[in-house]
Amino acid sequence: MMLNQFLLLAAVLFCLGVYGVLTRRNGVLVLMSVELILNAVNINLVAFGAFQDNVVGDVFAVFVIAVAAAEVGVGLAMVLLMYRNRKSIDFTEVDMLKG
Amino acid sequence: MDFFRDWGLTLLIFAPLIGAAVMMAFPKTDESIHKVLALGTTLVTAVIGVVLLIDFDYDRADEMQWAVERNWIDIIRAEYAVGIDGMSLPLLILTLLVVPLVIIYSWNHFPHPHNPKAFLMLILVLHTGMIGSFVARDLVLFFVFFEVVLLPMFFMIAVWGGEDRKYASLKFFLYTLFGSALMLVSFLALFFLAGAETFSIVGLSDAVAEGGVSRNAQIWIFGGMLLGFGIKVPMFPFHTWLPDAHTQAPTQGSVILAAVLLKLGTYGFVRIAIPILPEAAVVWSPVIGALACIGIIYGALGCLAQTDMKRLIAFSSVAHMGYVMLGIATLTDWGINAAIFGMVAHGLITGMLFFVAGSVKERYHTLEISRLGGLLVSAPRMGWILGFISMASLGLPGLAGFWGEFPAILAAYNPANGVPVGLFRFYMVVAALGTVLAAGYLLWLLQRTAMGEPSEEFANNPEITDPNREEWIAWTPLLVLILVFGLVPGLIFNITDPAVEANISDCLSTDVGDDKASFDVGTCERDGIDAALADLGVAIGDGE
Amino acid sequence: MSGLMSFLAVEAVPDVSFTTDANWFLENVWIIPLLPVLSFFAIIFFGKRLPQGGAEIGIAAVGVAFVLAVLTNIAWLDHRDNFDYHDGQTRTHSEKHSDGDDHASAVIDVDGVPETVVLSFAEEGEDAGEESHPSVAVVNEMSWLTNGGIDFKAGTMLDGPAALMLFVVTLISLLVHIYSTDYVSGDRRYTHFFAFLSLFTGSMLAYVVSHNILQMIVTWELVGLCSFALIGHWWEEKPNSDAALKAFLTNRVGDIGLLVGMVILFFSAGGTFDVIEINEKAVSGEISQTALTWAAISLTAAVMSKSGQFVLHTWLPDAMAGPTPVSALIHAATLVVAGVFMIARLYPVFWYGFVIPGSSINGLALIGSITVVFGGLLAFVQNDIKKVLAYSTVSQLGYMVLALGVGAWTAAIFHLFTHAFFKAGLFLGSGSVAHSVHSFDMKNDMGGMRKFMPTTFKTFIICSIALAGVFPFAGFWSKDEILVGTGGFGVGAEKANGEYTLMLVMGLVGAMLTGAYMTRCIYLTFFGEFRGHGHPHESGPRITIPLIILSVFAFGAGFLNFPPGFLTGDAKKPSFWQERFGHFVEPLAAYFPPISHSVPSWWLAIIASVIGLIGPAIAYFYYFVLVDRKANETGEKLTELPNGPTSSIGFLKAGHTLLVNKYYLDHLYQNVIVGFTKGPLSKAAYWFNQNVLDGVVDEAGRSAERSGRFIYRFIDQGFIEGVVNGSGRASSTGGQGLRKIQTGKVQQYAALLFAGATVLAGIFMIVN
Amino acid sequence: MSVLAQVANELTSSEVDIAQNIAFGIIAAAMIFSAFKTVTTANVVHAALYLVIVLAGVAAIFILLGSDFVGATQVLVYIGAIVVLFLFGIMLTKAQLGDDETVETERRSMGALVGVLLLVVMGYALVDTFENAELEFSDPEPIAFSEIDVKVSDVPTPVVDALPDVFGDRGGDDIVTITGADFATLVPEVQRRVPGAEVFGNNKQIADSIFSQYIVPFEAVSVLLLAALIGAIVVARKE
Repeated sequence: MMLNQFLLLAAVLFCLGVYGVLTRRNGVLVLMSVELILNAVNINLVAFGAFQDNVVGDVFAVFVIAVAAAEVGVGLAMVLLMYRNRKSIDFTEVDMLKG
Repeated sequence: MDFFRDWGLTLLIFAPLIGAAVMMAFPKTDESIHKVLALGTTLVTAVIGVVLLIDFDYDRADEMQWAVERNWIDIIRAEYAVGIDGMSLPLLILTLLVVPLVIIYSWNHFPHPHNPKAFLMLILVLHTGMIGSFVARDLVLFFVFFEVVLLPMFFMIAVWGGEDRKYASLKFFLYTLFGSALMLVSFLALFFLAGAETFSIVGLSDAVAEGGVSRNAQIWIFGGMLLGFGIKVPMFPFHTWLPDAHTQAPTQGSVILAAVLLKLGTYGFVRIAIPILPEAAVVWSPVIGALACIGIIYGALGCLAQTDMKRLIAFSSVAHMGYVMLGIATLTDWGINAAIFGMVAHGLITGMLFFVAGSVKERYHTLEISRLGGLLVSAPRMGWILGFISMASLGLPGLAGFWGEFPAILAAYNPANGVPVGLFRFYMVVAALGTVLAAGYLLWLLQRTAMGEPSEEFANNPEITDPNREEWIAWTPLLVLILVFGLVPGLIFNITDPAVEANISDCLSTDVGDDKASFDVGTCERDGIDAALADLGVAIGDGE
Repeated sequence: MSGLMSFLAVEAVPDVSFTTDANWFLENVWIIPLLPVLSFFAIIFFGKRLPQGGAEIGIAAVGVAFVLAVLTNIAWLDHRDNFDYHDGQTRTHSEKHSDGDDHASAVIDVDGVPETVVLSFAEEGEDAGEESHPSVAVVNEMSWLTNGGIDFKAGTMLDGPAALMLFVVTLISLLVHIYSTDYVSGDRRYTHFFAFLSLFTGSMLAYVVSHNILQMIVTWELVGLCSFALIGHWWEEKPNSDAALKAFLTNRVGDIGLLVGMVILFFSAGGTFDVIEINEKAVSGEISQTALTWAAISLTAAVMSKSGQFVLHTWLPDAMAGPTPVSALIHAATLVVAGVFMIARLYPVFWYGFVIPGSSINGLALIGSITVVFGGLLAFVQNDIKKVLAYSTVSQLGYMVLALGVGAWTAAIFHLFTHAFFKAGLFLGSGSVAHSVHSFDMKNDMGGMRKFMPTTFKTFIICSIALAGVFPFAGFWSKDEILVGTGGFGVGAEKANGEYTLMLVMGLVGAMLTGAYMTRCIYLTFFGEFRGHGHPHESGPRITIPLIILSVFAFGAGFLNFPPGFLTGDAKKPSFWQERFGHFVEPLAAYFPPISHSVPSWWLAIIASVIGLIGPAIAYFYYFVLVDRKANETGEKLTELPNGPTSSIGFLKAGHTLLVNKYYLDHLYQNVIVGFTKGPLSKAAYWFNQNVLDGVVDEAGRSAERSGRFIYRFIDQGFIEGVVNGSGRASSTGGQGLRKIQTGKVQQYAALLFAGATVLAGIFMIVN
Repeated sequence: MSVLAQVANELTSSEVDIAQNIAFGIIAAAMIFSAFKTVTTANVVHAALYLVIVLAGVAAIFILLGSDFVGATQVLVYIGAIVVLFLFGIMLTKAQLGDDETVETERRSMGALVGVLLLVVMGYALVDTFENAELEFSDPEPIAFSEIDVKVSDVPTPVVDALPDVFGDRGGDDIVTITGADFATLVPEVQRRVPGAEVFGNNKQIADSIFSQYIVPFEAVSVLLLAALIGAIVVARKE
């Protein structure tokens, strides 16, 4: 197998994830798109691990999964909070960062 | 001692970060804990600085001491290489001195919106960046620290600044970021073109000296660095971020900005740009000299037009850094020694001026020069301090400022081989003219703020008092050092000279001229003088 | 060319120019300046807590310094006469000059045998034994700073002029200190006054014993700083701080010349600051003529500002805003003579730079002679007694510069010496009067003071006579020596350094003016009816005793340098009691040019005395006879004739107006130069900064933002069927300036982030 | 013994390669389709379910790459926990079940542009950089072997060829004993074809790495998880 086929697959997933992050209004869907991105990264990690013939990639993939779990937990908590405060989880309405 | 030789600098760099991390653990309501922690951390670094001063081998000031080299990012050949030599020691010590003093000064003077925790943590992060920049011997490492400095400063201005802080901070940030982008491009170009597979300054210097980079490429690369460092200095015409940043920054930010941050640019020139690319330095030096001279005159004129005390001081920085740049442009021992002395002196003096301006602002709630007056009556000691530092700032001999100016002027008379002599003599006269203007704006400032009777608005105002305890503690070391360095300039010159000679003269003499440029006596020297004087178009009869 | 011939008779000079092996006092002369400097810090930090407010520290320090200075001088006399040189170390100038023939002073081989030209000066003018005992500087140095791999020293150098100045400065300063305890008692800043008085003294002392030009620059500026602080002592009033600023800034203008000149000397002497080395190289011709000329011109600019020479003198009268003791100190012994002393110190530079020997005019002499006359004229129209004295100082400094310009080095230093006493006496005397009437205005607040203040009156008269140069007071001897030294009309036999006829004429005119304006001043102050208010009375002993001491010196100081041939002996060969001053003060070493000394002329002395008396006579007639008579007739308190010549005769009136306006120089400086720089020029520069430079930056930011918005809209409208909805419009129209980019939309940020990263990555790929 | 390793036991390496490639193609196609639907579908619940397919595909890819442990973790954590969390999130925020056209912003073209640009750049970079990089799986290290009796017919040919002493002179016996000493003489590729050899994936190495070399990140991640746990509670709880 070629290394590239995995990497390209990951790239496609990544870009789809980016697309999702940029276009989705629903907070939960944005988080899902983020998961896509993280998974793309994981594929890369594992593929490179296999390519280099060591386990570092695997180890970090595991870490990323753990971090992703934490991220989803906090992210969903925030979405819930937002929902409770504004009765909506539309990200386009979140513009408190405006200068 | 061996422990410090191996770990001292690393400890120095990361101690503030550790301090900041510890501070993070405490809630922000415990202000006193944060103050003690921050002060303690900086004092620890200061103590390491003292150990360094004691352990430093002054006979070998031209060599890197306490040097450490470790692999860092192998894939791009970046190393964790740090060390101290005579050129960086004065600036490092200046940093280690100023930051604790700033924290002491802040003790009860936190600017609006208060929040000491965040404020002090930013200062500590800034501290790491500044220390790192002065000890780094690897371009990537240097760049990282150089950039680390940027963000805390941005937040300091943007959060704790004056009314127009958003504009000022953004301008500061974008301007300097633009500069560092160019700088990074230059570094990368150097790395790829030199093909030395290293980012170490010495390694690149050797690679360039061996002819790894074409002359044209060198000139372009130097141009990039000139912009990058020049913006930080700031050099005319890239200085416009400075008055805004200074005016809007809180006092502490202004002090650190003036005392240390501006030096990163000039330090970059003497540590990186010139040693690596001496040939290009010779080509660019007339341009640097011209910009420096314009800066001197222009900064002084800008000062004369100011109505705000802090803005005036900010503009005076442009003029003073002009002398530093002029010294650098000469590419001689004298000039670069003067530049380093000038950096330290400017750090002490302008830092002090900003301190005083901050305290004046706190008492008068304004810095409008026309509304001030009679400081010597209302707060005599403060007035005397202002007088003292004004004198130091205008380059009065016997105080530190003079030793940054005069040797630079002196060096301009006889720049390095390959640099146009007649042009630099013209620069010399312009720079000397600048000293008059400097006296003009500073004394004028002194007259309008300190002398005379206080205006009705502020007469008998109980708020206007002499310096309080924190201010005395923070100011005394600076004032004493201004005097001591003025009387015994050898304290700095003797340290910097061997290092400058090793770093700059050597590379210049091998690359540019046959022999050292500055001090060769003999016929050629005198012919040079005559020829140059004749160049100026004045023929003098023998009088017979 | 007979003058040239005699000039060529150069004397034997020793190879060694300095020694480090001498009397303890000569070696450790650094203690003398150090004492007042330490006293400065002591007074600043502890003065307020002491019963006398710090004055006692200052007096003690300066007193000890004075005693040390006297001892040093005694040691110097001994050193000068008895220093034993090692054998075989004498070398002649001719040897040195044989390779440096670009100087006018080059040896011309008269008889074909150079040795015959090398006639020792001692053979002609001094005891034969003098030849092996020339004045040799005592040097004591230590490392100061390293630069360019060279260790630069700081240290002291003591020779004749330095020893002399130590004595003069400490003496005058001590008297001024004592005087001030009464004069400024009860002042709001009594302690600070004494602190800066001490520092002032210390800086000047350090200046005169400076061993290198770098040290000279440092102390020169310190002297300027102290004058700034003291002139602006009463800074609450704006005119005083203005005067202080003016003094400092004018001096700074001259300092451009100082810096440039010193830099030229440094490099042309091969990278040394050492005074002796520079001088030696100038003498031996190692420094090129061009460099010397440029250095001399630059340094002359510094002298012009510091020593109040014409066109840059305007700060000096304004400096009268300071307390009177300070004026006395500035004018007699410190600030203004610093410039003169610098010429004396670096005399070879000027000597060769301006080609003084054998010429009849040069820049230095010209400036001096103009100052003599123009300064003297200005003194006539002043109503403020101190300003009269200030312009008098300008004029007298002109004499010194003139003397140096014509090669009469010894005469210049001698005049500096005598002038110090009588001018200090005059200033302190005027202060004594003003202290009693609380004003300096002669016309409105003085008159008839001789009745109230007899001691002050007497000392003032003595000092005035000395200033006017009446035989046998001090001023006579020194002024006469200067006039002889010019060699105008061929006086001074063939021993003059040149033939400076114009200078001689100007000097004579100056002598006439001096007597006249002092007569006017004395009449207005001490004679006629009292025109002021209150009840004036004689000052206390702390004021009068210094006056008496100074008037004694004003009378007797001239006797130190009787011209050779006076009363007894040959005019070409001074006997043991003649020309002692010159003998001890003038260096006779390799670092000093081979100047020659004019032979005194009886005729000139008599003519000068007569001319010098004509002026006072006219003034006497005008004031004491005409004005007095008119006053008696009308019964008014007159100070001038109501229809005097200056108001009735056209060109005199014009001249009067010109003088009252001080030749309009102040207008030029204040309104034209300073006004232009401070006003339009700086405003223009700032406008340029704000609108052009900053404008470019802001414009760059704005256009970046605009183009970003443009692209954004383009993409929006190009790719979406539909309209930009509300939030899109909000993002494109919100905010001002660069802030507009921040819409606050998280996703838009993310889009920018990714797009930016992509573009960067793409660029990196292409580059790579 | 992993499924794949068992399959691999039976096939030669080129045969394996083809099989793997086919598997990869199928999985990848499914993943890309599902991922596309995840980010485009108007139905929130559908999006979550498509995400499950993608995540499962990722797990399959991991296994294909020989990282069984990561694959297992992926299934457990992602599909088992995270997706459930998402579904909870959808329900708690009362998302519209069924199609909801408002989930998409108006910036679709911009997103598409950015995504495509990114893909082009990354794709180019990858193709340019790793054009010929091939994945070669080293054989997992056998960790234990005890004496075993095997049926000769069960033993793959390479093993028989490699152990002539054991198999050569067996005298028609159908059962032979392979000792630990015999096993140790084999090269790893052959070792793992010995029936009954306990050949594992890289689990042991992963464990070793995590608890020695990467202990600090591991601890950091555990603290992070704890922090996230507490943080999520703090953020989401009602005041």
